Amino acid sequence: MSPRNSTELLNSKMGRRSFLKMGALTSVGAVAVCSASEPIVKATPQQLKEAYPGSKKVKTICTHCSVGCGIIAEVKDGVWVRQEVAQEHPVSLGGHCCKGADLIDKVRSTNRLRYPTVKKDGVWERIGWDEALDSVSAQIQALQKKYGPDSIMMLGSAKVSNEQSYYIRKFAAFMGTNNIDHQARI
Amino acid sequence: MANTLGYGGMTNHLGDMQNSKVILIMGANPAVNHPVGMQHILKGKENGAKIISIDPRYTKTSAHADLFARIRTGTDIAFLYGMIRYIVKNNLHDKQYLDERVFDWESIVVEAEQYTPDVVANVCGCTAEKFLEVVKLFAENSPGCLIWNQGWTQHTIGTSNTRLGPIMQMFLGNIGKVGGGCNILRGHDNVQGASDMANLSDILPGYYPINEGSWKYYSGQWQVDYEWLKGRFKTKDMMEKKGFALSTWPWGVIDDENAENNAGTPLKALICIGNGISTITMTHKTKEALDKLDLVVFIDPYVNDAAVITDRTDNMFLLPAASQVESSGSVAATNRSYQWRSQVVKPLYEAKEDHDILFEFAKRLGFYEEFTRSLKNGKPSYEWPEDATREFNRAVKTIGLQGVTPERMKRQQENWALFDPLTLRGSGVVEGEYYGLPWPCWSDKHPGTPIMYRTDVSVMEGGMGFRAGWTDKGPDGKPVVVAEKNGQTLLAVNEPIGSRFKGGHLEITADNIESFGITLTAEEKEKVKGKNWKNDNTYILVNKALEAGLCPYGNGKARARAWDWADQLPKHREPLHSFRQDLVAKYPTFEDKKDHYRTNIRYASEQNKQNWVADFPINVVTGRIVEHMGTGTETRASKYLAELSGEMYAHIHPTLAKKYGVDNGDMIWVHGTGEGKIKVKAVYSYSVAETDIFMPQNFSGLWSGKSLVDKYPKGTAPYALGENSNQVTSYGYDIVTACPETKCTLVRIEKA
Amino acid sequence: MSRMKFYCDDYRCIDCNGCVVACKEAHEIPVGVNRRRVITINEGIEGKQKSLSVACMHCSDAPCQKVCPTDCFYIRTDGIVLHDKDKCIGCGYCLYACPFGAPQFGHEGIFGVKGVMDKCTFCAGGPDETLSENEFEHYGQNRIAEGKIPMCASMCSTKALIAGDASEVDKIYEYRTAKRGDNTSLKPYGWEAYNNGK
Amino acid sequence: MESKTFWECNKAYILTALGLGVVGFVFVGFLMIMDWGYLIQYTMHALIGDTSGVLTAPASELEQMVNAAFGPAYNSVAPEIIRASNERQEYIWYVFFAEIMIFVFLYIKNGRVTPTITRPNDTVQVLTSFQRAVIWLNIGMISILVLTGFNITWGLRSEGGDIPRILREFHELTGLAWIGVWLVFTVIAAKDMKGWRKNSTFRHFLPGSFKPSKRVIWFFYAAMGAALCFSGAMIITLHPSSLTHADVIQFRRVLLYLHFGASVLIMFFILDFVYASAVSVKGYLKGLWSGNYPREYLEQVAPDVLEDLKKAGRA
Repeated sequence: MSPRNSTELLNSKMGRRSFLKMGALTSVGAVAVCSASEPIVKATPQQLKEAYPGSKKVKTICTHCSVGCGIIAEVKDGVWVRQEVAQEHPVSLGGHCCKGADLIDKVRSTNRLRYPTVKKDGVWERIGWDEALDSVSAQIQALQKKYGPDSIMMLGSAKVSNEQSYYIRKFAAFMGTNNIDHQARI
Repeated sequence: MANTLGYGGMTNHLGDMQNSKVILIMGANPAVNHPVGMQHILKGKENGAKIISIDPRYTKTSAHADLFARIRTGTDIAFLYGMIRYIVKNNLHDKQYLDERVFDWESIVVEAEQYTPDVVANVCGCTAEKFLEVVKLFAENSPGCLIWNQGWTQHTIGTSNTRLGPIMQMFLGNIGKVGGGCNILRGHDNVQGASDMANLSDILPGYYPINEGSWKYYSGQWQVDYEWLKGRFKTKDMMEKKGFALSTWPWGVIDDENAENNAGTPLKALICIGNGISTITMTHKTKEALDKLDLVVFIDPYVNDAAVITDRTDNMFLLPAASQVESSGSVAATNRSYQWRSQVVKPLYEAKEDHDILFEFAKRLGFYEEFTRSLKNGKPSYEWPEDATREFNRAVKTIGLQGVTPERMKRQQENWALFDPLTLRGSGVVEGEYYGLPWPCWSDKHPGTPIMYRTDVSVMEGGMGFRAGWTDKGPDGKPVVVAEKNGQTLLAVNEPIGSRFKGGHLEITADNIESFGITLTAEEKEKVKGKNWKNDNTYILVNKALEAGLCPYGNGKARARAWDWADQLPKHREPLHSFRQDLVAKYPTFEDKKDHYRTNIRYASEQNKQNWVADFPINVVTGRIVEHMGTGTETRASKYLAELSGEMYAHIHPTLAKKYGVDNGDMIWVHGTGEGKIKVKAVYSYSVAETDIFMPQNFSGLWSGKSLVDKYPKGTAPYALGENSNQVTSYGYDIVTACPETKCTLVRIEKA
Repeated sequence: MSRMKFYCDDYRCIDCNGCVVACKEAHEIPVGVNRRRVITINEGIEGKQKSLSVACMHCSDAPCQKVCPTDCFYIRTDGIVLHDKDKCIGCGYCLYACPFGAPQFGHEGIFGVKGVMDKCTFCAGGPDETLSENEFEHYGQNRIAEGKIPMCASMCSTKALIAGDASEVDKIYEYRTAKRGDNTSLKPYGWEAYNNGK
Repeated sequence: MESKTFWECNKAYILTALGLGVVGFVFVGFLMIMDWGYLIQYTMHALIGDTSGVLTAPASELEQMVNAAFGPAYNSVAPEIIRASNERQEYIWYVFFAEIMIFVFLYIKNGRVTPTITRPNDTVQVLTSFQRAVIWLNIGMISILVLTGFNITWGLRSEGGDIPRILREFHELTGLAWIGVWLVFTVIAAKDMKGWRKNSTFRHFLPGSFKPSKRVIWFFYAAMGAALCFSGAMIITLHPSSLTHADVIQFRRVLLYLHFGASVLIMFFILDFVYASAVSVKGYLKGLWSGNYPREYLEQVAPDVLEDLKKAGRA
């Protein structure tokens, strides 16, 4: 780009005066006159290049509403680097609302729950997975023994996959209760 | 809806709306809740469709409608009956269609008689002229598509709404038609799938009822002994009894009277997997329940906001689950399409995938081997998620998931560019398949059913009649064989083209299959002995039926009258907290219902407790906003979405606000009919009626004017916090599904 | 000569903010800076509610360029107006000159006063080396260099926002208005109509 | 005083107003493309609190959308901003030329007064340390503001970059800090005014009394300062935000224009200050620094100041 082009603009009376008289962006004719002296910078030679060479494009489905928009995630070295446009998805045709466009935030978010946590004496404490699972399981067993299997309520999710859903239902059955429900009820 | 047509899924698909000539959107706001679905509606509009929006609010969808009618919340039935009455009176109904495919539609006409335009105007609160304009526009254009959403289901009479909607459509012959249909737009990304997979207290995967036969069938599928499984339950009765629902479980904790419905015990522990429980009504009761429980476990990628709402100080576990993009599997879109969701990245931090957490629990609870036996299916190890997909392919026969194999889904995902958005039909390597193999997909050769109940295509191309599987007993009290009423048969009169058997027929069983002109070899007969299409693991019955062009579930009539329900015909009933007390006597609600999802639910006694509207003179409509989903646990944690919509508000009409001396931007207290109260910002808006306020349901993190941000574990608080509108939503549950009443709520407001 | 243009079809825009977030997430823009925004007028008034997504319009005679004291703007041959953040001093004159409110200023300078200007780049990066890390940091993705259309338009949920060569955009507009058949093509959307007071 | 006519009393004010009027007329009439009708109406609207710039209800949906999305009436103020910021680059030299001409004229007319000092050690403290601090802070800050302001105006010469950007940020921050100094100056300008207070309330700010020609400079300095402080502070406070853009952009444009205008005009009075302190009287500058002046200096140049100090018992 030429560094002093605005000086040239200022010095070219014709261009500037015509600009002043027309005010702003009104007359197409004046624009043409104006652009004769306008600095135009040629784009750098562009060739089709990859922003993330060697990345893998993973096709997946948006996790928000039930329209089921396609998502293409560009993954490089195990990191989701960019959300691409699933232009060819037959339902969404690349479209997203603000939530879908923000899907990558799931992995970028800084306020995810990072490790098992338990509230003990009014404070949150970090614990290990094994400790958490052991403790919960033991308590479940104790409750089942004392009050029967129907003392447990399970809430499944409309956000997990069918496979997980199927196993959540199966889990409830194996726990010996029909106290299982999910968001279809709202 | 399932009780009317056979299946409860959306009948058509989103792209099909481009073929419609008129689209009636009632109790739905796709521009906000399904923005990408709106794309197809708007394209339909460009193709000449008229869009009608009926809503208590002038929504973003209404802004794109050709016609908008404002009605009072919870009066859809009166409106629909009025439409039916007009349609019949003016002879606009498709009589041939009704005769061939609908059982007892005449009683609907009789019932509709009372809903004259003036009655509709009185009940719904719109003018009779407006009503007539709507019904004319809808009835005179064909095909017409009907869209609804939670605006219909979240009522005490939600199921009546969802029955009458399809019935009205059938009067116009719009079901089973390109560009027609009843399109219920689901909420979350996999509500359809989680319902198909029966994360529900009243069914088993594939909508198998929880009776002995189904449990036996599933013990077989899970490769466990039925007796062993029965032994896991307290009693056989409890095994076959509907459990608590998402909306009613807090009452199972708080009210001891419900213990007798629940095998003598109140609820003691809650295991919540990815569920924003503050979106159900009366959050302050949920809080009370959470406070009282012995053990609470939340399994979520983000901190569940219920964990900070409760005041409990002990024994509350937060287990980090992987988010959906860190997990793979299939998800069902609103149109019954199963799409493959690939894992993008490995679970972050210490998060584990949900099924892994369950497996870990199963190990510790001592049933891991039984739990994963069918997953391995004889092999030494299993491959997640494909083996689980195969497992439900095998198990879920009722809705035809046999053909939805992981291989096909992955191939479709690979080649999704080859599908036509308008018809969802594939070409090239996926030639003939429909995108997402919308169920029923009867076999791995079947292309899926993008538009249900079509009789103008053959069964192998997705054609079918209505399901001949109404209930155990016919209206005459005898088991359904070919039940009759006034000489009317329950079986359809027509059939999908290419069907070798003419006319309607019952579902395919080993006993009746040969009566439809299908012959089985002796060996095949032996294999399927005593089986029917729903539990025949050899698929012989289904495949033979398909060969003959018959739909495995039979070819019946849709039920306009559900003879086994409290309301045989859908009836308008005023909400429990009605804005029109004068109409309560004429349209009273149900009698109190005991043991409804193990809870004793008040109906009439709540409605008659007091003149609610005298003390709570404002009607509340709650709904979603486009930036947030559910409780917003995920979306409010996103900085960009929180920036766009970071504050709870109440839309209030300036005229109403004037009455209370509330200026734009003032804080107001909203008091619900329960004890809940919230402090929100009043925002002037003309979108609400002068008697209403609107509040988004997506906020949480403030509690009656107090911030809960300190109660989050360090570094996990979302960016946007707000009052939870469900603190003020009223008591009330659907008579059949126990869906909470969120849309008809009365409140009083005062300036803060 | 082709010129890149945006067009937002107000008959289709449903105020879902998809474009806004798509842009921010793609370019990792700080909170408070909105290269693109959605405006709704007459909210809730029957028959009058309209939404529109606006960003830099990439003017042929960009006033921002005229007013910039350090001359940091340049216009590519395809009409995309870009600026050089290394030159920008954040004076804000471009904001006063811009008819569309496109230039944005985050709080990033000393004591949190406003920093250098940021605006829509039509996803064409900036003067730094194409597809370099530096370019991404300053201007976000360079999708044009990759042969892709801008993020906002490609992620528009209802395809209201169209981006591309002016003649192509025009074709889509003509097609849609012809289909709608409501003579909208006779009602030009733009400053000329505005100046005529109609 | 009683014997003076109105003209004699107010000559300085009238002449200054006339001079500014002529300059203003030339600018407004021949050089500006601002829609003055709009600006006047706008100012009236702004005074009653409506700064959005929407003066008439929109006639069409399009206009309404434009108002909501982009801000109203682009063509009334913005082209002037574009013109002004361009012309400043070029024409501000002429302004300086005119100012230097005035400078030279004053010198020729008044020359340089040189008091004869015979007793250099007999000094009187005229300026307290606070007064000196204010004066020197003002000098320092104004220098910074002028330099950093020119840094923006003449950005083209520096071609931008980090240093000019930091200087620009410094301009904003210094400007905010200068508001305090300006407040003191406003008080000084109002000192000893007729009808203000019977006795000089603000005497301790600066001893002596103003001659009209002196006071008018203080006045205009304070007034232009007010315009600069107000517009500058508002421009910084009404930080550009996409959500409020349409509501404030017209206000900001007008404010920026005010800033431009005031900054050009205040230069006259700054230059007068330079003349007065550095050239007009020998030894004045030195006293500004030390605060002490020889008694003889005061006797010859500023007897009123000495008188004041005597009354206060400081001399």
